Amino acid sequence: MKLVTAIVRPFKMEDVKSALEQVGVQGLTVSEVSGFGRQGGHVEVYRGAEYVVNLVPKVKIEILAEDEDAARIVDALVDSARTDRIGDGKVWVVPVETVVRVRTGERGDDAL
Amino acid sequence: MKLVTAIVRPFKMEDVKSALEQVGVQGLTVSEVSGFGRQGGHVEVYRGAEYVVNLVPKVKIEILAEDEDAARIVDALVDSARTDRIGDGKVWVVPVETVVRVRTGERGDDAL
Amino acid sequence: MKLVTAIVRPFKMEDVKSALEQVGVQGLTVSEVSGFGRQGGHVEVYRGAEYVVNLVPKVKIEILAEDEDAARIVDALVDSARTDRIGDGKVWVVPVETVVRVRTGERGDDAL
Amino acid sequence: MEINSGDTAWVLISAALVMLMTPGLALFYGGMVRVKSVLNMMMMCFLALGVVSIIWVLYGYSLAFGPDSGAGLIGNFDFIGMANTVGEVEGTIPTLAFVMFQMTFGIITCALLAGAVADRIRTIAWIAVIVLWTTLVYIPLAHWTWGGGWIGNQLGALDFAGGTVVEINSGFSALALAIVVGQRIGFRRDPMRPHNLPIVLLGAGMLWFGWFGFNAGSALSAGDLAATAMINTQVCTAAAALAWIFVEKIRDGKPTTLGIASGAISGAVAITPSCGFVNPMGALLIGLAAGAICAWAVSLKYKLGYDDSLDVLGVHGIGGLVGMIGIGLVATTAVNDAGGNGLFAGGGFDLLNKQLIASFATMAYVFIVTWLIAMLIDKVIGFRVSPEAEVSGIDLDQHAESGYELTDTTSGAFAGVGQHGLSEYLQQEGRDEKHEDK
Amino acid sequence: MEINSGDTAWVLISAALVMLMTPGLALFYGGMVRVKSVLNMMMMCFLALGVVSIIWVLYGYSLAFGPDSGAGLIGNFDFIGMANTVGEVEGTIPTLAFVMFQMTFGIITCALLAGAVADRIRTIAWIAVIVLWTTLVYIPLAHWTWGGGWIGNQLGALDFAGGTVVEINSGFSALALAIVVGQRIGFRRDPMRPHNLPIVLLGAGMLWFGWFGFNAGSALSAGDLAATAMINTQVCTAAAALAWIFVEKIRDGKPTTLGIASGAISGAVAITPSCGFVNPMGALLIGLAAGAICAWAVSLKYKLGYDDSLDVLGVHGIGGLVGMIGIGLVATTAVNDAGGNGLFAGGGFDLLNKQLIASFATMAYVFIVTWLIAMLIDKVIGFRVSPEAEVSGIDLDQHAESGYELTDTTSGAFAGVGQHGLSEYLQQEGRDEKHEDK
Amino acid sequence: MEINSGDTAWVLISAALVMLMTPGLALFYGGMVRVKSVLNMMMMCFLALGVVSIIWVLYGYSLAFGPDSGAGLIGNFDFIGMANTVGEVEGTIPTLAFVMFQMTFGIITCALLAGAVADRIRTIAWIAVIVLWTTLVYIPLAHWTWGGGWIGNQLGALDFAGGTVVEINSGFSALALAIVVGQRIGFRRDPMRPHNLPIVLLGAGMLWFGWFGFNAGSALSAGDLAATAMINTQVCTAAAALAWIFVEKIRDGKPTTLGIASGAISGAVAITPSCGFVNPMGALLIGLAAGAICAWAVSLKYKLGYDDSLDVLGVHGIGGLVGMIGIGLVATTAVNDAGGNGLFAGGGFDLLNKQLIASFATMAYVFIVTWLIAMLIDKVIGFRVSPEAEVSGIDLDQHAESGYELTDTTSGAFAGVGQHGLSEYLQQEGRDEKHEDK
Ligand SMILES: Nc1ncnc2c1ncn2[C@@H]1O[C@H](COP(=O)(O)OP(=O)(O)O)[C@@H](O)[C@H]1O
Ligand SMILES: Nc1ncnc2c1ncn2[C@@H]1O[C@H](COP(=O)(O)OP(=O)(O)O)[C@@H](O)[C@H]1O
Ligand SMILES: Nc1ncnc2c1ncn2[C@@H]1O[C@H](COP(=O)(O)OP(=O)(O)O)[C@@H](O)[C@H]1O
Repeated sequence: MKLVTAIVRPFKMEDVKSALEQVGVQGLTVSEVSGFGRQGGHVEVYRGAEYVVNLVPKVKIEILAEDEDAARIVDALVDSARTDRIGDGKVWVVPVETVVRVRTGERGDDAL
Repeated sequence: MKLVTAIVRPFKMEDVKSALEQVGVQGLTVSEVSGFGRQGGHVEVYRGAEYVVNLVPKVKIEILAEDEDAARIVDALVDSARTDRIGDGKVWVVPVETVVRVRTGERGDDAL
Repeated sequence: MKLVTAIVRPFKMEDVKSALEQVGVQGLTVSEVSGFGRQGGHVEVYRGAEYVVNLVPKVKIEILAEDEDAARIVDALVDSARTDRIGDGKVWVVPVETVVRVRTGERGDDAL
Repeated sequence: MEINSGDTAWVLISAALVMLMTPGLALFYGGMVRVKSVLNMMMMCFLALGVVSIIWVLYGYSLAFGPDSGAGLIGNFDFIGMANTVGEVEGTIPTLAFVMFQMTFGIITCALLAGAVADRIRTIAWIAVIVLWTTLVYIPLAHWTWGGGWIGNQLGALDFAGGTVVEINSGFSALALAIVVGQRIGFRRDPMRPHNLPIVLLGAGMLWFGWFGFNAGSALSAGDLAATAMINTQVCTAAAALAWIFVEKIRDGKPTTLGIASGAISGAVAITPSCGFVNPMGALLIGLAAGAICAWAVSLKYKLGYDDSLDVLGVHGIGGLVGMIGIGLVATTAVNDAGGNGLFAGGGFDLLNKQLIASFATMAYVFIVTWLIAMLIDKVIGFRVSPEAEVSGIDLDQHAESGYELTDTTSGAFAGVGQHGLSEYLQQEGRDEKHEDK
Repeated sequence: MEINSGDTAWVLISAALVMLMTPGLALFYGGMVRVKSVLNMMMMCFLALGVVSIIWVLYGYSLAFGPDSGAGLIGNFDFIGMANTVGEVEGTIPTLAFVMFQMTFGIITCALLAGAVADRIRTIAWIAVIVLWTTLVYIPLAHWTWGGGWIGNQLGALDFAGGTVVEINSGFSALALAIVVGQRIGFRRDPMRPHNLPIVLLGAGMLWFGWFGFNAGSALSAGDLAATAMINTQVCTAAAALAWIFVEKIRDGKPTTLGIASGAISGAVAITPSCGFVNPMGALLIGLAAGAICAWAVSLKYKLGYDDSLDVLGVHGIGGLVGMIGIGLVATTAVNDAGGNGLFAGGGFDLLNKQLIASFATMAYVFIVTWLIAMLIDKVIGFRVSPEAEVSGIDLDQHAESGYELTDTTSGAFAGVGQHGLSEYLQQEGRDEKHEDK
Repeated sequence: MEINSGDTAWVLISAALVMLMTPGLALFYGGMVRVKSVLNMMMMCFLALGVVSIIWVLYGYSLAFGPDSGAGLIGNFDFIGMANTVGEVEGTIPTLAFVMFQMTFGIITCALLAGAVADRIRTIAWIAVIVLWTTLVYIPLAHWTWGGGWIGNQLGALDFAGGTVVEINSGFSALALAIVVGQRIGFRRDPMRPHNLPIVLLGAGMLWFGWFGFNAGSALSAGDLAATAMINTQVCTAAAALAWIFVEKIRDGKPTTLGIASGAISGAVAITPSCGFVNPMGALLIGLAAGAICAWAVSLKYKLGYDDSLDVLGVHGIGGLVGMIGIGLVATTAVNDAGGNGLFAGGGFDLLNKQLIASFATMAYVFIVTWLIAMLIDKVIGFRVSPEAEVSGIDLDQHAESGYELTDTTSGAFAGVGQHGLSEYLQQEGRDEKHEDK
């Protein structure tokens, strides 16, 4: 089992979701995060003082996947989230030892 | 060392917390996430237009644990978070190489 | 590749960020979490009823790093986030199998 | 008498101010509940605003202020549907201005009850409460005190702007309601902290502002009595705000913003019956008493186990009592010939007795009748939403809405237009357009 | 005539109330948009407040209320720059009180248009809309109906407080604007849920409150007519609020808070032209009709494809029509000698015809002229922000601000003072100090 | 003289409007601070509302408006505890109406100071500021200008509604306070962005609304002068709002909502002394100047290093100066016989000189006395909360509350009722019930 994690631009979620559905992903967990990286932040102005906010809103997607599906999911994520501009984000894969579905207690691939 | 992660229903937190305390968990980290899965979302209505919101509020719990405790923690999580209805969530375990307690610099099991 | 995760006090972020920049970290992802542990929570009062809120606001930092950099990053995190008072947080390291930069599709160390 | 334009301007703006108190209350109460039920609380207030207005012009004003139909208990049907009111004069103002002013009192009093049943009752049951309670409790009481009924005319108890009709009434009606409806799930276990204190304070500010119309407007003229009522309102409200946080500082260690807001309301409540009968120093005393006593009273519910969620009894019931009794103590005819002298002003126990009789009669009547109404509604309609709905939030269950949507990141991707009615069509359209967009 | 202090007090406070409607609208609309564009929406309202005020004293009042310059179409320049107004009297109030009162009408009407173009237009284009539209649409219309122009004087249609000038005008102008500006990205695909419903309800409460000044203030005196207008406003608003959620309950299964707020506004809109000509039962009927019809009208945009984002047409345009036609049906001279008798009051079709003519003339004029203005602005300045800016949020793009910063955890670490102007200096300073701090 | 009901209605409602400014300010300021200190800011405003009200009726009114006790510096004790005021008449209104109206000025002026010390001072120290500063600074100043003291009577400088007493006073007192209290931790390093701009704009709207009572109410009658003051207030506020964002557009590239709100306030400030002495075109000029100058003035603090956190000096101090000087330039007796002619109205330098003298005297007096008071309080009580408390949030430290609880997900599980007092009992109860629930 693998845990595929992606950090992507919020406004690409629509595309990412469609792409994931096409490679058979049926569940995932989303959270709001802030990214810091090459992509510059934005500028805000308050009473004449200008501030650079270097954190960029990003969405983190976590998907538990069977070993053999992980690669396809990574590809789907990378393809669908890409805009070719700095700040598109990262995708990474971590090995998972156990997965349990709480409702049934099923383990491993059945838990997905 | 293991990192046990659970996605559970917010309103089960009370039970989950008690169950974890009973198996000796003394610390954990909680975050708010949104889940997408078999469980349907809810419907909202605005000026006659109806929307389905497919993201369901969930709570993510992360617990660093010694290798030998992980299984018991997983069981406690699964038992206490279960409602037998779709949407109860997932629990998974990932191997961890190093853990450090910031305050003391202690590593490994001592860091918990 | 490694994923270094740290849970730290929000108000130490300034120092943590500087320390990370000094060991060459160029990107990271931040999220808001709540911690439960030895550190007590705070008390709130509403119309004479007193409540203990046991969750403490913390910041979670995730950094993808090359294998050889991970240790240095961990040290930088631990040093900079320390206040020597209970509640300073944890740092842990998890092995990562694949990392992809979405923008370019680069993998592994090039993706950072 | 002839219409006086200054008096009319004052009563009209006062009516507008009192109307604004109900949206103010919606914020005051709405901010105090948990985030998952803020809309339901505000809805209850706005429903009172809607339904009571209609009741009032249809038959409420007539029954409350129409000529007494006999025993000093209720008015008659002379003004039904606003008959015989258009173009008429009441004192120095148009009758319709008076009707409007009094209407707003009925609205806010009813809306106050919502605080006792926060987070847990079905909207349809709440509408039933509005209709039955306004008809059977509020309207008779308004008649008793101001409409020519027994409290005002026979007994001669003093109540300038609604210590009985509004405050004691809402407080003890709320108690009956809270008892019948039962506790929120998690009462005394979960914190249930206010979800938005800045809007609580805003609501308190709006109530404070509106209360000038409530109290000083009750003079029904723009002269000395209105000015006296107004400054008394300010002084008493301020004193009670400070007294409440002083108690907090002593008891809990810290003064809270919820405390200063609650204290202010308790003071405005206590000066409501008394503002036209006492001088500013009297108002100061009443305020100190009201703030301190109400700060203590709000914890009773935990001891006694009724879940008067936002303390309608503790603030309005008890505060109203303080004000009614305060008249019996510090009222003085130096301020208002039509008033009386309280115990400390050398008037003996006479006035105090009357005040107590009026207060207890009100408490008894409203508690019993509201309890009966509530039992009836619970039997016939049923008050409570399902436990799941209550836990996951009444806003979604009763209104299919949620109060805030402060993150905009993923709403597009994981939401779609629904299946219902019009929406079916929209979904179709939406999909097409979506593809065009790409 | 002489100045009457009561009438003056009433008109002054009414002007203040109507001014408050624009901040109220800023909340009502601001809460309804997504979190990323709340500030832009509020900015549009505050810009109307700023720019229209200046236009009004420079030439707006003169062209609208100056002596007719001939054909009943526009006033003259007698009052340019407030010449010949200081110290003058209009009826029983100072002329400047009248100027001020009328100014606030121009402001809110213009601000209403912002609802049609939420989330997507450049601030500079909006300022152009304010200037051109106020000059070429609002001012002539105000003259036609109230300033001695053809609708008020020749035709003799009735419009007490702005059914044509304010409501139909804003509704149909909004439609033209929405058509030219085009749909928001994601229209009919994304939910675009209101981001903060409590402030929507607060805004609705403020509008309701302000509307008493709008309608009852239009009597320009504090007497019977003002009282009648006020209670009618209350009854109609309340009835429409209930009618709207009744439709929702039937159609969608649940009454919503956005619905009760929207319904209230639709009722206040419908009673605007009629409040001085009908009795409270007439107001009740108009309210029920307005709430039900507008609840249905707001879904038209999805069918027809124009993105009148916050339903200015559905609520103000249609609600205004209901009110104008309602006069033709239920108006009665029993309430106001200067009014007329509608169809149901035995007046035949005469009044109804006039009302229809005034309404359609308004619809046609404002739609066409606003469409031309909008096309011009789109050509010369360009309405839309870039798609990226629209998606990531117009607040940042147009104002370099974001509405809320509710978490304080990391803002210090990942933000710094900028590179621009003064800031360069600050950064320098900041860095130094930062090192000192450690 | 006799009481005039129209004038009384106007002054009473004006007093209510000015009272509302303080809750409005609580939002305006509360939205501008960081989320962790919103409640403390609102608390400071509400404390001013509470404490100053009590001071005013006890001795404040007497010292400010009682017969001069000699040198034109302070009143006497004739009206102590509201003695000799009940039932009396002042001009054409009841004395208590005047007392009430003036009280609200003292409240808001004091509350303004809170902006200078945001996020960092102990509540007990703030209460000391309220008491000492009101007594030693505000009350004498009110006497000097309006209560028969030297500025109003001997010097003959013009100040219609408080350019010296309210605006210059609060601005320069704030400066002294900010200097003594010292900078917030992170000043010039962290952004400290406003946490809730919609409530800042709401607060600005409420202030704008209330300012009509402040300025036009200061006419103390409902006639021509009130109308003039009101339209001038509107025009100047609007012009300054636009001028401020124009400066922003040029300097920073974007107009901001905080800017338009701040500009509006700066305009309202500048027209405060001048509204009864200039015509609308004069008001327009003053507004343009005030908006532009204050937009520039607010950045001074970064250069000079005092942390006047929310720019009380930059907006009120400087705006007040603009208004006072503006009188010396554009005032005209065409508007008000009791006024004067400024430089541009052919009056020469005479009036301008008086205005400058009054302004500088005020600046000097209030800065010095406030500085002394602040030093005293810092020595005896101590201003600052601990650095940890400041960093983690003053709301929790001083009030044991947090502003918002917008997620309801885990509050039940990780929170429990506390150990203190009553709570011990609750916990017991709570636990039992919790087990029952399962
Ligand atoms: N080393 C890292 N570890 C964790 N997250 C990272 C790392 N580097 C970048 N990120 C995340 O990826 C996002 C995009 O990175 P950025 O450097 O801005 O652009 P790009 O990936 O296109 O080069 C960042 O906002 C951050 O959330
Ligand atoms: N493949 C997955 N990867 C990550 N999280 C998942 C995955 N599938 C489900 N989840 C999480 O688990 C929650 C429950 O899943 P769901 O399919 O609704 O019910 P159940 O687990 O009972 O079958 C989801 O809301 C989501 O947060
Ligand atoms: N076993 C654990 N698993 C995950 N996170 C933990 C664990 N223990 C502690 N934490 C996190 O670390 C934070 C600090 O822990 P705490 O026990 O309060 O202090 P310390 O680490 O200094 O002993 C907690 O608030 C929580 O976020």
